[in-house]
Amino acid sequence: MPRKAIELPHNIEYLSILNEKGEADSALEPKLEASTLKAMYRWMLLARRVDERLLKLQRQGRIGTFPQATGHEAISLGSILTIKPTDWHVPAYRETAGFLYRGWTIETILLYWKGFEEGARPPEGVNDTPISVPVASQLLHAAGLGMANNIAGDKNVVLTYFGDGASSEGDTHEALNFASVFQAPVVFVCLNNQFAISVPVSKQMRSETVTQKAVAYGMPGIRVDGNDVLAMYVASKEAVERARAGGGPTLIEALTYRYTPHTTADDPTRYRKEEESKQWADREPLIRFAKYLEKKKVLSEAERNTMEEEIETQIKNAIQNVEELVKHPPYSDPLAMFDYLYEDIPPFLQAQRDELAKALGINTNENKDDKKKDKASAGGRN
Amino acid sequence: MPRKAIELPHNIEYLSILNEKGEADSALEPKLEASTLKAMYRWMLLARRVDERLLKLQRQGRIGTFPQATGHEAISLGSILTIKPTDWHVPAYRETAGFLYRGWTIETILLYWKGFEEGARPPEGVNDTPISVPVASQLLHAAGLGMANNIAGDKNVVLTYFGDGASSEGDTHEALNFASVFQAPVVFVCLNNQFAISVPVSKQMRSETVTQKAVAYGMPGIRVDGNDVLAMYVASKEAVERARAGGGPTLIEALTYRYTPHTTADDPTRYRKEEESKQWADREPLIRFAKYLEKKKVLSEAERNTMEEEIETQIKNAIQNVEELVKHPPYSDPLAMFDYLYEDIPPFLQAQRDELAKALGINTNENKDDKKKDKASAGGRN
Amino acid sequence: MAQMNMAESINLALDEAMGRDKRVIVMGEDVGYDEGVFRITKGLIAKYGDKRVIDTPLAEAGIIGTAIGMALYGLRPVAEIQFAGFEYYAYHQLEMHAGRFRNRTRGKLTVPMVMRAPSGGGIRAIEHHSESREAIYAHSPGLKVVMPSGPRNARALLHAAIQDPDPVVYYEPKALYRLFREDVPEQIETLPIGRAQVVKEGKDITLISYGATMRATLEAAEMLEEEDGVKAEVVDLLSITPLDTQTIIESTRKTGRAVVIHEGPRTCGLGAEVIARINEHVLLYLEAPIIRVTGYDVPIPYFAREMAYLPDADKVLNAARQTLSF
Amino acid sequence: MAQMNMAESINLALDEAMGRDKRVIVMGEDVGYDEGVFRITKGLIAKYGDKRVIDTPLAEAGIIGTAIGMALYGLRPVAEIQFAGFEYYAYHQLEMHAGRFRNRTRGKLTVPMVMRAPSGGGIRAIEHHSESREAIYAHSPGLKVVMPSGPRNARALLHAAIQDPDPVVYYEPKALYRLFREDVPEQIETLPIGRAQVVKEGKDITLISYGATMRATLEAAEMLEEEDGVKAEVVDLLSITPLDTQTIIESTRKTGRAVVIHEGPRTCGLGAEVIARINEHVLLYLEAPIIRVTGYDVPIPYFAREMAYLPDADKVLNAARQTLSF
Ligand SMILES: Cc1ncc(C[n+]2csc(CCOP(=O)(O)OP(=O)(O)O)c2C)c(N)n1
Ligand SMILES: Cc1ncc(C[n+]2csc(CCOP(=O)(O)OP(=O)(O)O)c2C)c(N)n1
Ligand SMILES: [Mg+2]
Ligand SMILES: [Mg+2]
Repeated sequence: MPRKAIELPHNIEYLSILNEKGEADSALEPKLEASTLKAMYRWMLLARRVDERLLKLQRQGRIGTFPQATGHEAISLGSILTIKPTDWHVPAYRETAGFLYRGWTIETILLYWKGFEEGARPPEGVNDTPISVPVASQLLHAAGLGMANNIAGDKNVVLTYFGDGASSEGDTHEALNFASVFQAPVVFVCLNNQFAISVPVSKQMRSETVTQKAVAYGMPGIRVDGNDVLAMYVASKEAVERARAGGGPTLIEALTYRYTPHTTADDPTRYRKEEESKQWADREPLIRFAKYLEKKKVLSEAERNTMEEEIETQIKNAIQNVEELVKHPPYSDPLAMFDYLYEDIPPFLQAQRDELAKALGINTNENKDDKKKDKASAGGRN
Repeated sequence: MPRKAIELPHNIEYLSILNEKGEADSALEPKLEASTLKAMYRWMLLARRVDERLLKLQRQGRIGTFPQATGHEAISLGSILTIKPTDWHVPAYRETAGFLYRGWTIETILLYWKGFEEGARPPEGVNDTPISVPVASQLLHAAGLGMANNIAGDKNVVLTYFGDGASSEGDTHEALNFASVFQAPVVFVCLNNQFAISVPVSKQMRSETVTQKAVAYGMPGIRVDGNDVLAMYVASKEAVERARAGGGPTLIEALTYRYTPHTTADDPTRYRKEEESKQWADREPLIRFAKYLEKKKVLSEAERNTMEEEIETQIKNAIQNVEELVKHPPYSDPLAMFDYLYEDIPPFLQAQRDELAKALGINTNENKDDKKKDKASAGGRN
Repeated sequence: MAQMNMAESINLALDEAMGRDKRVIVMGEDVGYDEGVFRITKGLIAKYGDKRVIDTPLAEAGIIGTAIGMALYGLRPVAEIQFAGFEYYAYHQLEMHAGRFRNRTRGKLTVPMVMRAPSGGGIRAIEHHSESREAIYAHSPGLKVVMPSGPRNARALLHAAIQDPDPVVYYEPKALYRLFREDVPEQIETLPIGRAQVVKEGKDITLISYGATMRATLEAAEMLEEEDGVKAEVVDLLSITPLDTQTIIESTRKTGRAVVIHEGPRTCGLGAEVIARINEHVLLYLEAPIIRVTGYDVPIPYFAREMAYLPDADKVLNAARQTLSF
Repeated sequence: MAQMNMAESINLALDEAMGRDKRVIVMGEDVGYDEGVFRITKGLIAKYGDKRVIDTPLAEAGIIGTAIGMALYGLRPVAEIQFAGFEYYAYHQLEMHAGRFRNRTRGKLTVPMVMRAPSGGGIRAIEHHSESREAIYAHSPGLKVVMPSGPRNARALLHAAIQDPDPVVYYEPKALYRLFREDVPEQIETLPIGRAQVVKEGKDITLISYGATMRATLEAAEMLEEEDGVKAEVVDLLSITPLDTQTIIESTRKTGRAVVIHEGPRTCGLGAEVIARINEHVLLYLEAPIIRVTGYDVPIPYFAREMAYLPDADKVLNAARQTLSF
């Protein structure tokens, strides 16, 4: 056979379940309890409202620049539902729904955007890593966590996220390759929101889909309607189950649109057309899911309104709490910058700490107690 | 269409022309002049004999450790034939045949393995980069050269090489992606010799072929019998012509076997079976091509013997030349380490140069002249 | 002569360089239609088109590696890394190739490229957006490294960097982008790479800094003069590699006292090198230990605590007083 | 008590650590069936299997990045980078994550991993196989950095590194792998990270070094004693981060003179930091400028010229004499 086409034994699919009218494909529709469906809506709504509130706070100068997550709720929530607390959640930075679901408080999220490392401390009881700023870098941690699971003979799964832009980084390639070579139980979710800041996906790559990159790693790939929480749930569940059963990694491409600017510092009118955004407006995940729930008589408008009120109060209280909290140590203490670099502070660093304390006129004996207290309370992995 | 397989519009092929008995598939056989065929054999033979001689020199301690190229001649020569001197040749380190073809003298090659930067200075008249030691890193230069060609509106092509192991590096991914996004005229040749030092390709990747990685970049990919110089020539020619015509990059996977240890420092019996190597012995590129040429009456055994003698003399003379050469400046001058870092030596570096000169008891005024002379003769890109 | 801020003057230099020399190419993440996240590449794509102003995929090694290829080809790429903190993704290309091709090929192949990157803190950014690690490049043979401290020298240094036949890391202290304006002359200026400037003459103590911390340094010098009657000489290094040993030692010889100020971590930072060179050349003239006012050896904190991390005029002032009263 | 060379003692430490602690994992290119290109992982895969001795794909960022993930999971990965010169491919993972997770998560998530890499020149290797850039890690907050100088301390430091709760860069001066043997005790030893050793006492001058250049340094000290009757005190730093300021300044205070010796490039290298700390603490005790005997600020030359680049006993001796006669 001197010249012939090579057959690629691949498993590359597309999945959508819920259309824009809120109609589900009954053959594919997952069987979920009414209470679960209701809770799903609530988590997504909470994430949405937190995002909107963060925007206001940012405009008021009460938090720093942040990347909005509006429109990405279904991707994060649909997938996070399929893992256990002991599984690992390795997010990028638009997984607000997932963070909330995993127990990150609104207070913690606020602390992060107010510029405190304390906002990057994962809650107890779950295996989460915090927001990862350098795009793609977290994917290797996910691969390593999955490899460690196999070495330890455990049955945990790792769920990780990255953007269409992040797919261009070498780390993404290395992570997908390591995970596939070692059959690590990792589900890689690519949030393809079609933009990396200003760069459209068509300039980010020449392949028609992110999904087909799975072929390069001999792993299954599936492209999912990322605005469809049911499809996200089903695709993730399959991938998570396969991973847990020793079937190795999966690449999920969740197709959506970045409805907002990249961050609060971005002005998308510079590089994309308003019309395009409008096309996507009807497809956004919450409206569609609300329609579905209404049709199914799981959640009425009145119930939604009650939810809205509860959430409003919840967010308001969190803001109040945090704005009080940061007036006190350790938040108000700049010397805290020295206290968690190494398990024990080495002499040269203690000297720098003392130097800064002196410059700021702080009595360091007080502070040391705070640190000890805080350390003792650290649970989880440490 | 809620759930369906995604069709991948890809162009992934396999090609072989010359079988182990030296029989060519007449439909695919390239029409080459007898003189060209003869020359091809000679270049490959020269590369082989240089490689064997280097091994002896290494064993005698007359050069340092080096990676053998035996068995990789067809890949390098079959592809290098398809580009012009003004095109760019961006090699890895097993392209001895290509180096020789492009005008790198045996002397220069010897200088390299004797530990002189002078051995990495490309010859005049061709656009070559030297051996690239950090695997995969050269692929980005190739992509950049191709991008530059497009920016300048030129019609040059870039031919570059990497190993199956190198395919795991992030740089490989980034280079393939940049080249495809910008439709850079780059032909990427992966020497899949099935080993990266001790690691077999099955542990390097989970994909069945390197070729299918082309799908991830929306570029054509072709798997070629890397021991078949005619197939390498045909596949490369197609890719080079497509690139020159504006059709963008191609990934060629050249399948061969690493017949030798990784380098002279390696002991492959630690990690692979002798039987395996034996299976591949019959497939090696020179014997097969010799049979073909004999059948075609292009090259007789007698002519081959004459070639052998000429080559032997050629190599012997080169060794003599170099061993004399290195006794004199600039080779014998350690201060040369300072002379090419920047176009002009800055004061702090001149001070370090003087410091070393003093330590070695060298009169620096003499040396300066040498440098100037050498610089004036630098042509090419500089 | 026009008043402009540093963001504008860097933009001007890019525009001028592209206008003069067709080989100059601007590339990086979002440098095209978005005109750069700090608008440093404003107007360039409209003027020079998307062949010469290139929005790249999101891959730093890709950016630097292909820029090296372009430079080998004969272009003069000016590659932007969106934030200096992400350059580590590409460090292997800078170290292994940009800084070595000329040396490796004995002058045959050269890499006349510029890597621009906004560096430093003070803009309330999130993690990895405030790093200042010029010392890493200073420890990497074959690179040149420069760092402007104001609109005028920013433009002049960028022209010098682009014209330089060797690879130059051009670090932009982003806190200064829009902090102040100054006169920038009509005509293109260049500043010689490798030369520091004495920006204020004095006789009692030498304050040595560069980049963003020049502001705090100059402020401290004024306070010293007003409050203590001390005349501080202020040196703006401008070039990190080559470092202008001569200017440093001449000033220190004269004053006998020095403080070195920079944002990057202290250990193995530029301050150490400055002290080492002073020690080597004019030790006997020193009347007091040289104090380093620098970032501490921790990652620059998230922004709630970053101001405490950064050198400021008070810290410089205190260090100077400590030196003076030694 | 057994006589062994450094390659053997590092191998022994790995074996011991894996034997004691199931969480210890060895990973890297060719560390498994090939037992490492320098045979440092000899026998490990046979003893501990390919789940704990992992041949990875050829990707340094992949190695370090997945090692970070493993450490987060609770394992204690010891990741080998085949040659220190290739670590730049992974530097972003070390800087952005290994050194930051504890700090970032306020102590919740930690990265107890070791990166081993053979460093330095002198073995007639090709380009990129002889680098010594420990200063880069010293300038990267959150990492610890150690460098043995002989079989015994190599084993003890490796145990300390593996047991350390934070990420440690363990640089192996490969020229020493098989250079000499010494007694290594039966029982497992650890050396405290952050402490230097005075390996020879003296009163006239302090010679400060670490890693491969300790040999030249000790040789020079002997020559000084024999030929000049000078008693040099020799400090082996062992830890690069944290650097043992105390030992450095105590010795220099006593002798008043010092030479710092290392292989890496001079500018912003460890020598600069040592000098800066001496300046800060004991300037007034100095009787002569401290001389740096280091690699020059060029890439370490291809091997035909590398011996001229490397510090040797003669260079140290000359520097010491210059210092003594200042
Ligand atoms: C390594 C790295 N380079 C650059 C940046 C700056 N940056 C932040 S987000 C972003 C775009 C990311 O695009 P994508 O991966 O598609 O994710 P999205 O923001 O669209 O969710 C860039 C360039 C970064 N954070 N990390
Ligand atoms: C970045 C980098 N890491 C490690 C090495 C050490 N090394 C040299 S060759 C090699 C294996 C390369 O395998 P492959 O790419 O298949 O090429 P081959 O040698 O088989 O031709 C390794 C690990 C290197 N040169 N560069
Ligand atoms: Mg995106
Ligand atoms: Mg190979």
